[in-house]
Amino acid sequence: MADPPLEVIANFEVRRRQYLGPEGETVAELPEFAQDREAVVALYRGMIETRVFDEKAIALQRTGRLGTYASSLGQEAVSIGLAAAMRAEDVLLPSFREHGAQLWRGVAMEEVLLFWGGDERGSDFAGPRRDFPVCIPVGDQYPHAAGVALALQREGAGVAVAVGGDGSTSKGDFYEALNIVGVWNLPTVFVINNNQWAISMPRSEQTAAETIAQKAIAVGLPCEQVDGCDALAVRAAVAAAVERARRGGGGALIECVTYRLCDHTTADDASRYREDAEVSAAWANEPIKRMRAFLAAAHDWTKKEETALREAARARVEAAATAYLGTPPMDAVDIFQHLRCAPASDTLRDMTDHEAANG
Amino acid sequence: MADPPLEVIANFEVRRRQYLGPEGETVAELPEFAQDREAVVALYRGMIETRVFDEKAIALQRTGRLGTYASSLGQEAVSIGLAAAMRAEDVLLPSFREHGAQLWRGVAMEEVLLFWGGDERGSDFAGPRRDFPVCIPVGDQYPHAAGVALALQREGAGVAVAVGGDGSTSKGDFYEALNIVGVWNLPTVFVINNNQWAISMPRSEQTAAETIAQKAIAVGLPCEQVDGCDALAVRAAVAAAVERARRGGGGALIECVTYRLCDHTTADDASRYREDAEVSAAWANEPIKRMRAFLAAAHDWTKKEETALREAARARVEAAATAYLGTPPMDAVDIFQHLRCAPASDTLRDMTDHEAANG
Amino acid sequence: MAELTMIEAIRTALGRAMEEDPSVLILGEDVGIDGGVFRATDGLVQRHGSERVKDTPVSESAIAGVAVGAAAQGLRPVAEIQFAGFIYPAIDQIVNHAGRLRARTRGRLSCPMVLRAPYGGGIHAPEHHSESPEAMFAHIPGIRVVIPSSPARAYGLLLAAIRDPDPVVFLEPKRLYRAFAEEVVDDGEALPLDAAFSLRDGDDLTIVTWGALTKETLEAAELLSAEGVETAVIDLATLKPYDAAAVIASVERTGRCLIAHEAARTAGFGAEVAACVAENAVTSLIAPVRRVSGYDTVMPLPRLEAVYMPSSERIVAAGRELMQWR
Amino acid sequence: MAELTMIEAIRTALGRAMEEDPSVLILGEDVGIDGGVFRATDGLVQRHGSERVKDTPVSESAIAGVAVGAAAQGLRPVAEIQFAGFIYPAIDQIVNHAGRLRARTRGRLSCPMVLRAPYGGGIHAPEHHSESPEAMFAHIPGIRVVIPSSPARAYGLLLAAIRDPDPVVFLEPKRLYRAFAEEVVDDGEALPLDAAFSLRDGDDLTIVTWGALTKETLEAAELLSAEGVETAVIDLATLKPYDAAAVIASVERTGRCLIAHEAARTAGFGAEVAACVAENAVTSLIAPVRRVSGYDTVMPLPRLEAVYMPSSERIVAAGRELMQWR
Ligand SMILES: Cc1ncc(C[n+]2csc(CCOP(=O)(O)OP(=O)(O)O)c2C)c(N)n1
Ligand SMILES: Cc1ncc(C[n+]2csc(CCOP(=O)(O)OP(=O)(O)O)c2C)c(N)n1
Ligand SMILES: [Mg+2]
Ligand SMILES: [Mg+2]
Repeated sequence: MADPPLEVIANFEVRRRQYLGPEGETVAELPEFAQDREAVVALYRGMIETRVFDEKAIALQRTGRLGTYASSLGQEAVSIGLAAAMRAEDVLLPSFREHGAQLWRGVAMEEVLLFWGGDERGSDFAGPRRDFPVCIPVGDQYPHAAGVALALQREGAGVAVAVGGDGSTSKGDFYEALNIVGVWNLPTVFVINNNQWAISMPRSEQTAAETIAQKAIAVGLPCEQVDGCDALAVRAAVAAAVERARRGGGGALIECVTYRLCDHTTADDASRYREDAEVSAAWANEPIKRMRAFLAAAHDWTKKEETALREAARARVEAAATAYLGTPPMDAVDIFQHLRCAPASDTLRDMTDHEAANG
Repeated sequence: MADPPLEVIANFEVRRRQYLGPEGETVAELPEFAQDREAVVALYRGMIETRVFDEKAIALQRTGRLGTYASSLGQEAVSIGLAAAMRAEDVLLPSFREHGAQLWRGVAMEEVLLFWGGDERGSDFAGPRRDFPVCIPVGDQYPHAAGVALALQREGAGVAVAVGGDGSTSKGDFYEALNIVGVWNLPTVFVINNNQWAISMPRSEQTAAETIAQKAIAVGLPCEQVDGCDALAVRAAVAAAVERARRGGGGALIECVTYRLCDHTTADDASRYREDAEVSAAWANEPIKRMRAFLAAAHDWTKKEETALREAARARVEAAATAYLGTPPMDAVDIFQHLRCAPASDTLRDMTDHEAANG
Repeated sequence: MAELTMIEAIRTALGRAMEEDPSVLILGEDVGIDGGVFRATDGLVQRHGSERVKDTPVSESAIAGVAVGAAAQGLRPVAEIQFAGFIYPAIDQIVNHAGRLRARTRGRLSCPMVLRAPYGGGIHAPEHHSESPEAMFAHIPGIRVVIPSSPARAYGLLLAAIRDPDPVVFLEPKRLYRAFAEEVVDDGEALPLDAAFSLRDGDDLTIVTWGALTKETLEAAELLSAEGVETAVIDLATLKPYDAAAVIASVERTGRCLIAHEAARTAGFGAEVAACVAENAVTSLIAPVRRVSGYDTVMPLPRLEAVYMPSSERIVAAGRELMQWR
Repeated sequence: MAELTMIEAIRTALGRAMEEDPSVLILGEDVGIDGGVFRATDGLVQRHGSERVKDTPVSESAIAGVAVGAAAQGLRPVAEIQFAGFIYPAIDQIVNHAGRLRARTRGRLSCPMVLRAPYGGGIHAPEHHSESPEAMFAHIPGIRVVIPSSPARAYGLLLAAIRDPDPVVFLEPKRLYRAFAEEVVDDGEALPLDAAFSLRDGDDLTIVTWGALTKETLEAAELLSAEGVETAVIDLATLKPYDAAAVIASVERTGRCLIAHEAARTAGFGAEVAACVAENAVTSLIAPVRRVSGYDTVMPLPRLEAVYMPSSERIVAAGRELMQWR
């Protein structure tokens, strides 16, 4: 709307962060932690473990030993980068695609498998007791994150970190939560894994906004776009936001630009709606290759170390799969546990019903 | 988040429109229609009628002859400016505070009174048959407007214009609808009457965004802030957006900055939560005084014309009130009409129940 | 000891809960300086500060969702939805999260939260301000649904709801907010969340009701009594879980069961009560079960509201009908 | 003439509706090139273009709200919610607008729209993908609720729903999508929206059910028949309005009524059917009414899903129980 020249009363910009190019080359001045070999190896290990875990999970699904599963292939840098930016006392509110972040936070691989294997015990994390379980309804985790932040703010430490996809940013709950975090100055960081697709919906049809990051402008929050295939960038961006929130600076929105190299889930067939060529091209940007190249160039990463790390990951994953497959089944009456507000009598009647029919 | 200098990848700005200052003085080059005396007098007449209507409605409410009523005192320029920018074939989706727009569109004053008097017949407009009735649930009208636009787009003409308050922009439905309008390029114009309050909630606590207009950036729509006490500015801004939408240019968001000089509704007591001084100060900006001054200065508006116009408005309003008060009551069984999907037998049983109990 | 109206009793309970438990947090639209549009939270922000009494933007879904998140991390949010007609955007968060979090995490996380909302008709309110959606909530596993019918019951039930470890939808019959006052002792005593109240004894007819309609039901019972019909009146008060035993015991004694509620009839909560009787007390029935309820129509605007709302006359007429069965 | 599965029958009905009426419009998540996650809309975008088959952003509330706006202005939107577990954000638009627009404008504007959603359990789907929320919708005035139980019924009922001048919530038992095929004649013949289907005759016991559970119910009826118990099976199919007369007539004949549904018991739609019997056929009852249903628990994840879902064994057990009454 550019008829008469109108006074400009507000100005906004969106910035982008990237340290590593697709070949691991350095394209900007690195953050300090990138000098710390152990820190970088840890990020790399996290991504490798995530990918190996993913492969195993898909294999289990294909052989009927796991339910529908959402792989994070090509998006490992988001999960690992964001989790590495958090402290133990922070709280993660994951979508269904950020297994890597859960594992980094201390959720056991068996637990993740149990959940996707259709067993509630998989959400009773032995590790991060306050972290939220996977949120299947797209976007519902965002208001929870604001509520979690309210509690953490009172306690005086801790930041809530919610993560979801590009599609999730079209939900009213995303916007309502973002707005409340803005106006209440809550320590909540929203991380968006913009993997270009929401099932069959390309990013360009999800919203006319040029970037997902700019959605923060609507609520007065700071935002940033990062190369989501660059684990250094994700970690640095989320860490800056998390630490700012911890110091009372309020929330932020970080858009991580990635690509979903896999099908939406094991129940999906992406060849119905997208070109193979697009997928092949996107492989050029994938995060693991790039980090390995960086490790080799900057930290003398050796072939031997690589082999050892991959073998260790495989061993961990196999052990977890074995533990998962060996988990004794739940008792049938378990469905009545943890339902404190059904009347005792009804629950009893239900159990009796059940036994009458089954035993 | 200003650590390392990151590349700027997107830029946005919000512009503001205003032609008339608080004393009616011209502060920018006027739009063409402002030279047309009849057009300006029409805007003025619309605002006067709205205010006189409001006063009468409140008087009726205070004397027990109308239900809870939401006055638009001080915000008449929004209602009138936006309605004047629409064509007959466009569709209005009003909130509960834009009686002026409804009246301009041809809804009868008696109908508006009937609705607020608790009679469904008030939403069966004899005039603009396709316009939506008042939307009481805050923000629910916005997705309707997108749907209306879908139908109008197919027909090849017509624009949907939805109007709501600053508070309504916090609802998920506002954002979801805005996003769909953006990505589907629908002819929908969102007009926000930012009257600084949502019942007791000041604008600054509703959202941390500096302007309401910038919320459009989240969905890639154009936006503009206008002085909502300047009917010329509202009309010009909405007309530009509506005509752009009509030409296939898609939707827009127009924020009109006003002030709610009245209580929220007749059920509210604003003195509980805001300072009298703030209200008195806001009177300096009110739209009618400013338009009268402009008319006098630019179009030789006379005292005689003023008196005649006011008297005519009062007469119209009184006649409508009389018609309203004389409207014969609905039949009790009317509650079962217009409910085509209750089974005939149930409806009959219900009616029988009713008659058994009532005589 | 004081005579309080229902709205005062609610305010008193909220105040006590905030004093006795620092994790209690109030949130909602206009709950702060305005004290809520019905003044349920009047004075609380002055006493407890805006960190504990939080005005929210107009965002019902997020109000519920924020409460879920806060409740899961140790707070006890008491959230207000301004009118029940605006509670629908919150249903997703209630069904998919509040009601499930305990079960899906095997008890690791839970949701001790209360969602309060004024509900029901009869005050000549504008469109969408008079709804009775209790049946939708009563169907949701993992939550409680509570509806008080007097100031004292509102006080005790609200305290119980706030202290309960699980989510409670607390629907307040706004027609009763200022309808009458009764003695309410602010002694912190909660009422049980699964026991019905017997408001009147009688051997001829059982009427099960809840909320504001207790008034018309008791009036109807008086009128019937004048005709020699003695009516037992049960205020269900807690709809989920509900006190089936109390309903069954009474119907076993009277042999006649009438259910009165304001919501639309089809799939209203009255159906559940009727089903309970049909399952558990059918051999005691002398007469068919009968529902007097709102019709399956849209709640009319105020002019015809009285046509929609069950009146004591309609209840009496139905009672008489049942008494024809012997 | 062809043997079609339910999902094929639905696709066929959608295709025919689009051909016969240019105002029909499909919208929802992944309904275009992907053809819907269950392929209900497969091929439609190729035939009718993306102006009539519109992929939406992930915005369930707006999907319903956009449908309301479009329906009010002459289009006939058929919107898909990807799974019933994600339908809750749409409830506000359904209750407050779709169901009310005709009544509140005295017929000036109306909402001829359909909201389709796959519902129910039994396919080992992830969390939140197996819900049965039909009772919530059946309580909403001004809308219809329809649930098909076979390919042919899905075809005829969906056509009727699309042609109906009022909003219809059309819940598709996804467990049946590919469970069996039957002959479906694509002749454009709609089925009535207020008539139950009698799936089996019998004089001893009436079982009322709908959706996927018709399968277990018919199995149970076979098993009971082997024991000498002849069961009438009624597929309710349209829950709002429902065919009370069919239920009453059958119970008057058999004297025993069992209701089977997958949703949680309390305030489920089975309660409404039980209430209908208790109100209208109580004198014919030989035995108490009995509900076999999902429990009042959260729908479990797949491992324990089978425990939750009513099985033919549970139905048989309840039937035997009722047969002990004479
Ligand atoms: C509220 C809701 N609607 C629909 C779905 C079905 N669904 C699952 S994932 C998905 C797309 C999500 O896209 P995005 O947010 O980009 O996440 P991604 O899968 O790409 O990681 C949809 C529509 C759901 N789970 N929840
Ligand atoms: C969904 C919903 N929530 C709450 C309300 C109660 N309510 C009525 S008006 C209002 C404030 C609206 O503020 P705003 O949008 O700024 O409009 P204004 O009243 O200032 O014109 C509220 C909370 C409502 N009508 N609908
Ligand atoms: Mg995505
Ligand atoms: Mg306002």
